[in-house]
Amino acid sequence: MAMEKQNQEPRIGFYVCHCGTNIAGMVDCAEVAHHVGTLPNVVMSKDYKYMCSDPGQELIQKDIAAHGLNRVVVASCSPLLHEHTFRGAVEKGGLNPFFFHMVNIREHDSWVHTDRQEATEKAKALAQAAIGRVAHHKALETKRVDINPTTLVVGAGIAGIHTAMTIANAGKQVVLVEREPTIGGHMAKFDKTFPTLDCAACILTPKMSAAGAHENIRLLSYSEVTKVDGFVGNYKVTIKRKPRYIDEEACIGCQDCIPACVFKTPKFADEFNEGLGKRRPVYIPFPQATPQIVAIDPNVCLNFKKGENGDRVVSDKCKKTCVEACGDKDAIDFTQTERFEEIEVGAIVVATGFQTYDATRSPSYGYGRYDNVYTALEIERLVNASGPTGGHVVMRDGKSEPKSVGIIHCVGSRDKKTNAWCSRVCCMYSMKLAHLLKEHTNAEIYNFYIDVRTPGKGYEEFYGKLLEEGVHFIRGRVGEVTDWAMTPEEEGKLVIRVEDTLAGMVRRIPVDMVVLATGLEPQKDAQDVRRLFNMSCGSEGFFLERHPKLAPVNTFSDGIYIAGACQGPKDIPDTVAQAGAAAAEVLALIDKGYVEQEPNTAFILEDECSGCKSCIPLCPYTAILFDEKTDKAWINEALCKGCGTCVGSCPSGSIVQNLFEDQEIFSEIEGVLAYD
Amino acid sequence: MEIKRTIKYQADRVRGFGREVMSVPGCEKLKDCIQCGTCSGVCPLSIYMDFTPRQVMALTREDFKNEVLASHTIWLCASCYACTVECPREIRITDIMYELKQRAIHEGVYPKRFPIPVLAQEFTTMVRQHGRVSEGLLVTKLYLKTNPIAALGMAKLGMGLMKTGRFSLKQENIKQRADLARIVATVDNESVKA
Amino acid sequence: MTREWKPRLVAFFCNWCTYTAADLAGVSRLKYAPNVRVIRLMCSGRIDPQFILEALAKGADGVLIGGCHPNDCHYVEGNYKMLRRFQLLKRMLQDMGIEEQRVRLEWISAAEGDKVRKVVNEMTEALQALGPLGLPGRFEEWDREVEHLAATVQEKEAAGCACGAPAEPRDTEVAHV
Amino acid sequence: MRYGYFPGCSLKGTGRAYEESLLPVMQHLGVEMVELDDWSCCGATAYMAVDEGKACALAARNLALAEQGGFAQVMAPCSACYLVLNKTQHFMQDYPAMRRLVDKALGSVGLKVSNDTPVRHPLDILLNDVGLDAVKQKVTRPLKGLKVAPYYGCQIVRPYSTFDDQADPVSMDQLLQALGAEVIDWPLKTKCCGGSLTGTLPEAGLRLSYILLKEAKKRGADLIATVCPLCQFNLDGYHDKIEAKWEPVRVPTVYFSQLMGLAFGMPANRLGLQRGFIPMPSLPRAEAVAA
Repeated sequence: MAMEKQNQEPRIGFYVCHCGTNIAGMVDCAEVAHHVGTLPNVVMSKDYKYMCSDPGQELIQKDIAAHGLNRVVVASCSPLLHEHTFRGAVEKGGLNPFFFHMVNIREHDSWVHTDRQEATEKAKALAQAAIGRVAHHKALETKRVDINPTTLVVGAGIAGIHTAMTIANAGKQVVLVEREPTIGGHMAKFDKTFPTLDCAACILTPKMSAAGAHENIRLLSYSEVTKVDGFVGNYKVTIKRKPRYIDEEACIGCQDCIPACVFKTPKFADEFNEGLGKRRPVYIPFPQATPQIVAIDPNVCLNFKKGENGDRVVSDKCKKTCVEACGDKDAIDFTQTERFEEIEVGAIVVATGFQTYDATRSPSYGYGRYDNVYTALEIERLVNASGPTGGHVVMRDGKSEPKSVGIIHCVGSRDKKTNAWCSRVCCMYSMKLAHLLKEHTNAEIYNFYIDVRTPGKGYEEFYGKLLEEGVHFIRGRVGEVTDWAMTPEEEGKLVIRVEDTLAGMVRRIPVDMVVLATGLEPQKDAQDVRRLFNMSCGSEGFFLERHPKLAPVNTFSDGIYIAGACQGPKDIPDTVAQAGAAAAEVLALIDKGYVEQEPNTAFILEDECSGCKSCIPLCPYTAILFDEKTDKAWINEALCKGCGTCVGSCPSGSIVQNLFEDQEIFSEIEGVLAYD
Repeated sequence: MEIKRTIKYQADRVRGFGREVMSVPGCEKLKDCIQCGTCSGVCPLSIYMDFTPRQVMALTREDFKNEVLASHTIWLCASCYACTVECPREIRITDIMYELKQRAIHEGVYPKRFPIPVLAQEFTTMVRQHGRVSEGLLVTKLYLKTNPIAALGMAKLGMGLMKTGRFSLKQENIKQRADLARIVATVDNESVKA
Repeated sequence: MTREWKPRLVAFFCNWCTYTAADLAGVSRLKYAPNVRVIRLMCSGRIDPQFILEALAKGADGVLIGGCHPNDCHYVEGNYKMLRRFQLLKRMLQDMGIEEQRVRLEWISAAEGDKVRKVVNEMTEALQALGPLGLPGRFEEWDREVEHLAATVQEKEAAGCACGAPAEPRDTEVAHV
Repeated sequence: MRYGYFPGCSLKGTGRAYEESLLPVMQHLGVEMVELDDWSCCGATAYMAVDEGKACALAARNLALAEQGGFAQVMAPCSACYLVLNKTQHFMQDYPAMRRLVDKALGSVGLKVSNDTPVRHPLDILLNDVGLDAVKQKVTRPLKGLKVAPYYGCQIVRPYSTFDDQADPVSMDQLLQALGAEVIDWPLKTKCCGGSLTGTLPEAGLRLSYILLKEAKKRGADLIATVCPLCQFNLDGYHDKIEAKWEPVRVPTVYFSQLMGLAFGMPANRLGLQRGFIPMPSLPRAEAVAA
């Protein structure tokens, strides 16, 4: 029996990896191998250039056979990277994969230390700990868990839509949740896309309506995820359906109610147009909105007017003309309230996007102080034919066209005082807006940049095109935008003061309009969303991928993936590529049909349990139960997630965690301290 | 037409100068400069400088000690801190200017008869000796040392100040001048040790 | 020992936040003191106070515990449960006369590679200033004392002394808990 | 409310009107200002340019004197003093080597500095300790109809903004409004006046003063209110030169404390208002409104 073989005296094989020079450059690998070779139970000890390579893995397999090894330790990189690889190699060599332990001497040693002797000593100590530990390892079986084939996609911008469509096209069910009344996200607000200048709506809206109509997609707009329970393959998700005061089934999207509203002229700031346009209390964000269902804004609708004591007072000014216009469709329902719905899914893709930097945080550029300082997103709406001015670029006075425009790059990007990162898209969208503004107004356009970054297909060529069009490019981060004049030509203008760093002199440039190329930053509730889905955020606040290169759409929680700008600033092509990648990961998971769970669960030694029950309230998964007949506690393995909290606090020491048994950890402690 | 050759050879540098400056408290972040020009853009005096503040950062980092210490730029800095506050890399440019001024004075390379370094030195001498600055006396000394003719032009201002009771040639003194001298001597002593 | 004494720091890091942060420190090539030896656990909630005592008893000069920030625990609230135990342990260590700075608990998220560097360096410096804890040596000393006392008691008993209880071995009692 | 008062050299010289107005105004509000015994010059911007270590040690001597005198807080009305004392504290906190140097230097004369005595500006104290309501209560002659351009200058908000916004400070705006004045909004309120360059290098420094005066005038200001003796001097003292070079921009520049005194009903000559070159033309108007 395998079990017997493995319970024999430990025969440990040890391997230390050079990782090229990544480890060997700072750790004397031969010396580590030599030292470990002298330890008890070690039958062979080797150093090798790349243990994770095929020959490296084969080496382990051959040695298991040749030397009768029953335990293997590899000292190389982080177990989070290659533990899986080496367990596989050990298994192929005929051993239970859990007779393996990995020592991290790269991320935790060679990369973070500068003294070769110290780093080598540390590697020896860590290896010695693993040798002590692995002797206590036991054969374990992994548990298979079935995967629910339905997927939840959170956020329906271009990333979420593309992910949902890809999964749905493969014949799998998707629930697509969007918190706004319409899907489409930021992309729906853009006029054109760079560098091809094709119209954003023309390429996005067909995708939006296809997603809305897809037989495998259940679209929940104006909804938010409020709770996530469970684990990979079996998540239980609670979704809040916010009241839009419209029966979604009954509304046919005729929009007859909108002009019927008692507000004869639209008077409330229109979010979709960045507040440049106005809407009524009953509205549809934009003509191609998906779903084609109106919404009623209770903050401004007279029907929801609150009295001084907070009670609803139905104003007699509201004639319910919208209800009248709706007629026997009877879709308007002022009594709607928040509803909660629970769904079950196997995988989740988070595609919650970004928000743009708040330009008032950079007061020297005068946004909010001077009328004609705009954000880039406002200009997107201003040049858009379906925007608030029908595509006429006029300034806030409503009539004059700008004759000169200054576009300031890197507002809220590359600035340690606000956001330190490069937002990746601003150079390109600034050039796009420069082109569009020139096309619409023939104004003199000045771009103020720190560096022009055009790393994309056709991007550098687009820069060339702009130069040919006569757009000015001035290398210098603008010092300030003010409205005081030094010369007659500056009277009544906004004056940009900047060092033209290439000319090596300070310039004052008067313009009619200033556009701030605001950067991309995490959504303001990113931290809440992160907690909801048990993800991590990088220091800048974007969601953290499992590995920056090899697992860019995975998170540290299995079954939860990220796509698009919630992971970091990116343009549309990259967002779509990442959305496709996330969909592929989900499909791979669903298609396999099951996941293997790490067998690091806990169990109770019945004989030793004193029945004190102190472990029971500690378990966040209610996996510990109490058997009244035997007066002992027991653990439901299916519910246990393997944190070990109960183990650490059992007064009688009668709970054991697989892979983290007390004896294993004590040996590790002894090991790290034994070496001198 | 007079032409001037401006090429710089590696030998024109004073190797290690940049590193030295960057090791001084407050000057470390010069390493992070991305040459965006915000400092020059917000500097109210950059328009009078021979090198813009941004160029001073570049020259310092690249070891062009002679060029930097001889430049007018460091003496034109009025310590308004606009650059320090606006710099996207959080470089304390004003403090770097102070450091460069100190070095220029130490090496005696500042422009002669240029009133600003003279003022700085007269000021410190007065503080060291008396503990307080007597503005009238200080300004008078300054003009006599740098530009006696301009002093005549300032006479009207001086008269006005005297009339409004704001001008005096009396030297203010603190009581514990000996303490002051000992503090200064201790700092000197420590600097020599370092 | 011929070599110069250097502080020995044992760290228990949770898999999801602090261990990952230490990986990030590596990937970012941050440099910190080599005195730390990390032991990985799935959750800081797994940390049994015995682990900390064992580490000190086996020759560590200090112990560092790293877990997820409050509300960020991968297992909902293992870090809180650790915190509760940790408070009790601190009191006990105080009674044993072990300096407070020798055992430290830090919340370090997966993104805070630099915090790993900072905390390890700070702790190494603090331990350097405190000097060796030297519990293993002290144990030997205490063992000798107890043996000596036992021998005395035996002698006295043999001599027919009726006083019964031996002289109070004050320190030893606590130290062997 | 008791503060160790660090006047600085200017408030005893060219800026004496600042002290002459601040002392009675603060006293009227129940704020006790006790001049530090035997204080020495803060070093201003000049000393930093010559020797950082000495500059810090000399500035720290004053902090030590404050501690010795048992003051929990120091009030430094001059912008340069306020900055230098704050900067010294920051340097000592951020750089252990500087801290050691200062400790050693002060130790040589038996002084010690714990570096935890806040150095505060009168505006900060007026807004956050006294409170605008208390100020309003004392106003007997509101400055109705007086258009004031608040001018903060550089060093009280930069580089350390401890009590107000760095780019758009509002504390003096609020104070002036509490006095009943009309506040002019202008983008130059934290721009440099030229500092010591106005004296040493007039071709550069003077232009900055000119721009400030010109813009204040253009926006209809009756006067400029300032917090800094050097700014006041620059904006007040060089009108003949500015006129010779550019154009007349005769806007008077006074200390905020002088305006407070006026609003509190104190006579102008007790507030040092006779010391300015450009007289305050609008004062009768303010009185007329009050009457």
